[in-house]
Amino acid sequence: MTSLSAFFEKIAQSKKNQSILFLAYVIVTGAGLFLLPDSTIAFLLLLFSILILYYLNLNLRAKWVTGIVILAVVVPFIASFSDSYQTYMEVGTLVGIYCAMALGLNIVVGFAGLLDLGFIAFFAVGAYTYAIFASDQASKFMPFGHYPLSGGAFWIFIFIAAIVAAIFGILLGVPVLRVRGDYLAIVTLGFGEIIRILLNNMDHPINITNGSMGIASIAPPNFFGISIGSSNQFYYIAFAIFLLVIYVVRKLEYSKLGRAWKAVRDNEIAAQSMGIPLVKTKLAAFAIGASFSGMMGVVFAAKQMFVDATSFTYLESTMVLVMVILGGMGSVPGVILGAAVVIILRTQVLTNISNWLSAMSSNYGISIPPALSPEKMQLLIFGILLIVFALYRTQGLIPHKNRKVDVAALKKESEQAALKREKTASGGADS
Amino acid sequence: SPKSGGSNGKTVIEIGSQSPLSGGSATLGDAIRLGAKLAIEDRQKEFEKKGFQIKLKDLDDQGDPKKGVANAQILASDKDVLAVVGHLNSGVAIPSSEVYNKNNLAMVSPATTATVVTDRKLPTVNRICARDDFQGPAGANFAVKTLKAKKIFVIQDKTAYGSGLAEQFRDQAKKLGAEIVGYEGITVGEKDFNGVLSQAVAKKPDLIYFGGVYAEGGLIIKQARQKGFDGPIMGGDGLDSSSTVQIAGDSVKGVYLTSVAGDVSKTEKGQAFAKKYKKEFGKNVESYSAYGYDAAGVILEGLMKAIDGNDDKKPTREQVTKAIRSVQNYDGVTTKVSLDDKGDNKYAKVYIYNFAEAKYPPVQKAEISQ
Amino acid sequence: MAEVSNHFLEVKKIDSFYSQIQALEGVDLYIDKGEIVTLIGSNGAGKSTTLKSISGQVRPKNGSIIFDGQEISKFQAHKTALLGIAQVPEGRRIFPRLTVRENLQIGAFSVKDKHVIAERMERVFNYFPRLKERLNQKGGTMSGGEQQMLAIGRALMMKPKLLMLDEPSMGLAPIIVEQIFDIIKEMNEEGMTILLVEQNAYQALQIADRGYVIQTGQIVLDGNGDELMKNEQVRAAYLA
Amino acid sequence: MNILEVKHLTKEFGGLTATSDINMTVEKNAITAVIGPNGAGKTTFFNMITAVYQPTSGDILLNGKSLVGLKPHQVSQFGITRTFQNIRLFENMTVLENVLVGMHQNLKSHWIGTLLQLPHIRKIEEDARVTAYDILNYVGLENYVNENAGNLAYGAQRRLEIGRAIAAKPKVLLLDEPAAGMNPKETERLTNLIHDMRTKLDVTIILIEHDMNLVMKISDSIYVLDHGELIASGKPNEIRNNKKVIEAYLGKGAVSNG
Amino acid sequence: MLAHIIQNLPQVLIDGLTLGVVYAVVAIGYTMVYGILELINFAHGDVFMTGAFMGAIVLFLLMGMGFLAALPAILVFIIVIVIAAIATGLLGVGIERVAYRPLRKKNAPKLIALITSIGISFVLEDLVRFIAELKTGNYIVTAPPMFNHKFTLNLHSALPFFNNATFQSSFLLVLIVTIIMLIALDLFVNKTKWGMAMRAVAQDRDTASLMTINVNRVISVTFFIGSALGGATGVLFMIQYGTIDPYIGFVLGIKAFTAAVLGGIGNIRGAMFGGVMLGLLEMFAASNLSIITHGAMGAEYKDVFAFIILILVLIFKPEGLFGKAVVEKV
Ligand SMILES: Nc1ncnc2c1ncn2[C@@H]1O[C@H](COP(=O)(O)OP(=O)(O)OP(=O)(O)O)[C@@H](O)[C@H]1O
Ligand SMILES: Nc1ncnc2c1ncn2[C@@H]1O[C@H](COP(=O)(O)OP(=O)(O)OP(=O)(O)O)[C@@H](O)[C@H]1O
Ligand SMILES: CC(C)C[C@H](N)C(=O)O
Ligand SMILES: [Mg+2]
Ligand SMILES: [Mg+2]
Repeated sequence: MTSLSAFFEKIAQSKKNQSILFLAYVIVTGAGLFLLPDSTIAFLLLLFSILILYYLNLNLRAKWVTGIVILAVVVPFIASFSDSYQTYMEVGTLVGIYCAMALGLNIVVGFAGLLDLGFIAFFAVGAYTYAIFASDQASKFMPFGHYPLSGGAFWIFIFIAAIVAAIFGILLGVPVLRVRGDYLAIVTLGFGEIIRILLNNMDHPINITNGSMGIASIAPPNFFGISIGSSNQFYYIAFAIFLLVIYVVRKLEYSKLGRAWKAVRDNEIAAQSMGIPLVKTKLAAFAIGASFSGMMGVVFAAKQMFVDATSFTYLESTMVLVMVILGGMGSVPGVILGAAVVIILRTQVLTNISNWLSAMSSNYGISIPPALSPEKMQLLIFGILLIVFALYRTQGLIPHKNRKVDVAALKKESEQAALKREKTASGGADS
Repeated sequence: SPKSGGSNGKTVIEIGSQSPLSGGSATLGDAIRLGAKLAIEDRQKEFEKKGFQIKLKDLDDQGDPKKGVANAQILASDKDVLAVVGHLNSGVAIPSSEVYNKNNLAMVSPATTATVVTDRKLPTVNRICARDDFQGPAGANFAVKTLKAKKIFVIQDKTAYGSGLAEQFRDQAKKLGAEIVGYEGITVGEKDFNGVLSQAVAKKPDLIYFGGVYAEGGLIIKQARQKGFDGPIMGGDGLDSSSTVQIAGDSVKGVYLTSVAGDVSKTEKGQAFAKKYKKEFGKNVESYSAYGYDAAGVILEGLMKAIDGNDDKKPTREQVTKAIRSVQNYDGVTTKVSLDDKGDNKYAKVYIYNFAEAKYPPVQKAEISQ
Repeated sequence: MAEVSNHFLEVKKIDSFYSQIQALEGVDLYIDKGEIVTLIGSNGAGKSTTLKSISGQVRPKNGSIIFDGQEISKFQAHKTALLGIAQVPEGRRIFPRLTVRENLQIGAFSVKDKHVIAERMERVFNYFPRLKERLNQKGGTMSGGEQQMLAIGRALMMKPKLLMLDEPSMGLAPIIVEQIFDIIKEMNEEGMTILLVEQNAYQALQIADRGYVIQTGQIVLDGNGDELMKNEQVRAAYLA
Repeated sequence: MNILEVKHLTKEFGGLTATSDINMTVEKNAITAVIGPNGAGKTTFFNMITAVYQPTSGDILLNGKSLVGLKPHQVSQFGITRTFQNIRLFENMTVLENVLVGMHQNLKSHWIGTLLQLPHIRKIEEDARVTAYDILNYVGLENYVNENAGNLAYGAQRRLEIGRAIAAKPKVLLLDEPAAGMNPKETERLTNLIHDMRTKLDVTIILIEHDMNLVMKISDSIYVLDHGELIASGKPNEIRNNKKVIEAYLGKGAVSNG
Repeated sequence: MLAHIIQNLPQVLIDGLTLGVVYAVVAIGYTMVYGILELINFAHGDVFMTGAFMGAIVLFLLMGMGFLAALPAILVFIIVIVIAAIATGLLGVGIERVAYRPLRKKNAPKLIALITSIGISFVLEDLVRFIAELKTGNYIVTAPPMFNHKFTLNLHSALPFFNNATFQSSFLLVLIVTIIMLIALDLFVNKTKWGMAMRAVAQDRDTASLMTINVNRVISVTFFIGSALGGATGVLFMIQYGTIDPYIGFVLGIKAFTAAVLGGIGNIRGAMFGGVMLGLLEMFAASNLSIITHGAMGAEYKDVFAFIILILVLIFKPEGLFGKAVVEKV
């Protein structure tokens, strides 16, 4: 017993051993997926390597590179042998989309402490921005231009949508700044609903959004002449934006702005008294958070080739919020994991469980009354899982931890700096 | 890895089905699924002779567009699935069919009526029922010409189906010289429609038209009656369900509806179907049971043609798509089917029913062909 | 094996934690009926944690606490309070959105008799006339010192058997500080037992029968007030 | 030279006059104490200077410029920072981060620069951490750098508040009962710290305190409030013996021991 | 235009009031739980829904046993509403035990309770749906009609600028019962010690327990009352509208929550007022928006209208209509 744990400890201490074991894990699960191409479990086990990677005691850059290689090369390559390739990549795309969105919301809720129940509105804004111009919808109200725009416009629209969503974020922020705490929650909820209802009704007097009919036949993006239409292609777009978002979030988290957000969250009055402008800081959180959603909205619209208001309900907003809180408010890896867990649960695992249950029941001739049929139990199972997660991981799946600085190094630097000051003060006489 | 090992070494071909098995219109959705199931069972032998085994892969779209799209991905990525029976709701069919089309997967819908479904001219998208620009105007004709309504108040549920239908109705009614005294939207899922109705009743219309589904429609009927409106109330196929009667109770008397589904009990063929259905599943047929059966029938017909055209080998999706689109004069239990270049059925009909009593099914008043 | 004690309150070898961090390590102390005992120690030594452990706000991991013959270390805070232990918490902790009157009333929550409540309230007003002037002001808008008076008044409303005060003089004007110590003495003379945590060690030791010195979670010294005041170590560490 | 001038400053809460017609002039680099009974209006006075409350009437001038009507963060940027009587730390941030927030207004690092990883911005951030460490060292918290501020004991939190405030490099520093919750020994250390700050940081200090030892020891001048009104002002010795002050505030034996 | 609006006003008021009092009582459930735990109890709407279904079950049971015909309707009603209220009250207490109390024990961040409440909400919706579908094959349940005697307020003859207004006897029932509940609750909270204990627990749980207050018990009682009121309102809803489904709680919950905030969350009178006001606003918008905007915007914008008013109110009075501005002492 003890020798076993000692053995593990020894492994855990050695970076080399860790890397070898990790590599072995990737190879085994990769082979597993290769041999059992339709097994969701094999797919998930392979993805699980990312989580393991996160906990490995390796150099940060190495982890990043490995992670990116696994997600961008290994997983798609192995999955491509499977019949479920597109399904896997679809799930991957959705995970990417929602991760970015959850990271955006995390800025607002986790960093700045502003409870937002209408976050999906920015996603909607992004999606409609692209949908309108990439279909012939725009020609119904725009006096100039030829629509649909070509698929090449997609790339520009990612940035346009980021900006438009940011503007909406500020529009929401301005009235909201006076209200606090849970009052804010309801205002944002109202804002989200207003946006949704407007999108669902702006087909008259001027037809801007095509109302409840939605906008169909959205042009697929075009990448140097290649038309992008399948999930494995969208996967890379979502992945790239996701990486960009992580970079931004990571950098901001420990920047001056990031500290200002957290200070405002912890104590508004003290933050102001330290020279932090409330309005600007909160608006920045809304705008930056919203812009991530906006970008992913474009990807979503292009992928679906159809948008309508039903994709942007209040329930969707709460789902994004669930990802953030479940993952661990303020914790970037936590939020990513939260988003991945929720999406994978909802799109893959629950369906699989219910398919499996139905198969069981028909194989063994157990007749389940249709009211209890497993495919209808997804929400129930999901609800129970949420409760269990929350009760057992009260701080989130990966709780937020403040970054610790290397005190010894700081001390050394501080001493050196002091020495230098002394030298300059004494005119640099000696040495 | 194709699942070639069906029973006794036959090649498996799957037909997908998507309809709401849970949610507000689960009754109708289940009817489609069961109809399709029966159709496959009925023709299984023919396919077995050629070395194929047909399986139904039935998924629940929950009446939710997102779920429909996700399921469509699942179907599309399963290489054995060669066609799909579905959807019930236009709002779900429209986005999902974008996915099918991307994957060359043919869809035959038994029940979606919105014009956009086929107006996009996607080669994979077909339906066997009538369109809302047929159903809506047919209703308007009946309302204005037969019921002599001069002032009409229109309510719709702001969904792709409800508002599309209501719009078609309104435009035709206007054309026929009726005055539209109001055109209002309600929110799906709510239970109190008194606000809209007090406006409606105050305008003293001859007829209230509702574009939407029974969950709201039933309550609108009931609440309008409570407000003292005793004129005719009319709706589309969304009201064609026993639930309308359940919800509205006695108030349902004097309600008219257009439907794209015919009453199977009218023909011998239909009666036989109803019997068999009852025996197989222990349930009475719903309005869309036979349409599920016929939609699957069209697919099987096309599939057989594709197999024949491919030297009895398993056809590709493209071949199946083409074969289905070329189906002509297929004789189903409830409707004949000839698909045109958009995927619409030339033989689709609209029926007009009236609730004289609080009982389902209502009485058929007219049957209108194109 | 029921724990027994000859003392009014006895704390036996308790260890208390804040999640992972250990704040108390085998703290041992006792108080006899009618005593004033003071607990001194520098910042972060564990004084507040000791009081919280007794009142049930922090549950000690090991050890026992016996009050009036009962083992209370596993009691929920309100149960302990019902036995007659009141605490004036560090940082005052008055209810910010209740009025001054309500704050006082809630101090006597377990008392049913309205007259008794009214009497006690009069007495509190006698000590702190400022509270009477501000009966309907929200507790949270009172000045720091006013809140401190309110917190002490609230504890007096309970008329506890054991009163624990966590830095009662903090934020009070010198003139009021004197008064607070007078009140403590008065209460004690009426039979109330008192456990006092004070930074103002000089004054605390002056009125205390006995005292304990706590350092990084451990009791390092104890003795009667005079002894401690004369102790070189104590003088060096806590009395300037 | 006068750095801060307060003219006829009045604040009313509903019917209650918390401060009434207060005048004060503070010389640059002086240590000024504001004392008075509980509820006299001292904290309210600070709140008005830092724009947490807007005065009902009166004016506040910093180097001759009026501060009335500004937002709290603007006042801070003009050079006045404070500590709070009811401790207000950023409890879920580390001790170091608390100080870094204090440095907010002096850091010239825009977030866009951060995103672009501009080298000089990284340098600014690195230097800031070293400075923050120096400040923690200065206030005696060098062993708690990575601790969450909320987990510190009361006295340590007070020192962190001071550290955070001086990180903002204020011209005028307002301390609201900095010694509350400290024992005499610690108060002595604090006294030295305040002294030291005045000379080393070239800052003007106004402090509210009930600890008369501290006040008498370090103040250049003392203002006494009672019921919102200024009842006395002057050098420590004058105040110590002022009858009114003794009666309203000090009591008999206040400054005797020590 | 104005004439039209005025004509319809009596009817709009009646309909708005009906919906409004329902909002009000459900809003109180939100406000009470919020007031004590500072937690938005997302499951509360579903507790309301469960109450409606429990009422339906009792009603069907009574009907099956033949009581419905034998007893006077009002007695049946009282039996139904009391049983349903107690059952939902207990359900509320159970939810608190399972989903919130463990979190409190672990000192979890406030927002994590949002997740458990959403989880509970899904579970309740699905469970109720199962049971309903199992029994009836369809989850939309229609209750046997009760109290549907129709009244007409003959206003037109007396005041010719008004149209006549109609309502059913159930309207009176809803109004009377909710008013009784509201008054009783107001007395309970403001006139008994429990009320003060609740507020104390809300503001500072630790310190409240130092005052001999049994915090868990106070919280349980709060959940019981809030949920029982919600359940009773569910029964009223069922009787008024006749048809219920497992999702009524979701739709109504958002509105009730909005109403609670509009009035000033944590404030019981505020919730009452907010609910009634929201009901009236909505009804007014649904019947008049297209008249006011000449058809540019119709009834479908009623929620936009309501939310805009809400946002405006909060901008000018950030603490809600009845909430008192909490001046933070610095
Ligand atoms: N909530 C908490 N979480 C984590 N650690 C804590 C918490 N509260 C106190 N501590 C730690 O426990 C130890 C004892 O703290 P305690 O508050 O009991 O000290 P104290 O003697 O009352 O000090 P002070 O004189 O400053 O009030 C300290 O090291 C402190 O950092
Ligand atoms: N927001 C407010 N609303 C109502 N009254 C207030 C408010 N803030 C302060 N007061 C009152 O104004 C008076 C002055 O309060 P202030 O906090 O300035 O006193 P202080 O001199 O700092 O007292 P202490 O020494 O006790 O901290 C007090 O009586 C207090 O109750
Ligand atoms: C069941 C019906 C309401 C479906 C409808 N015909 C539609 O297209 O959505
Ligand atoms: Mg302490
Ligand atoms: Mg003060």
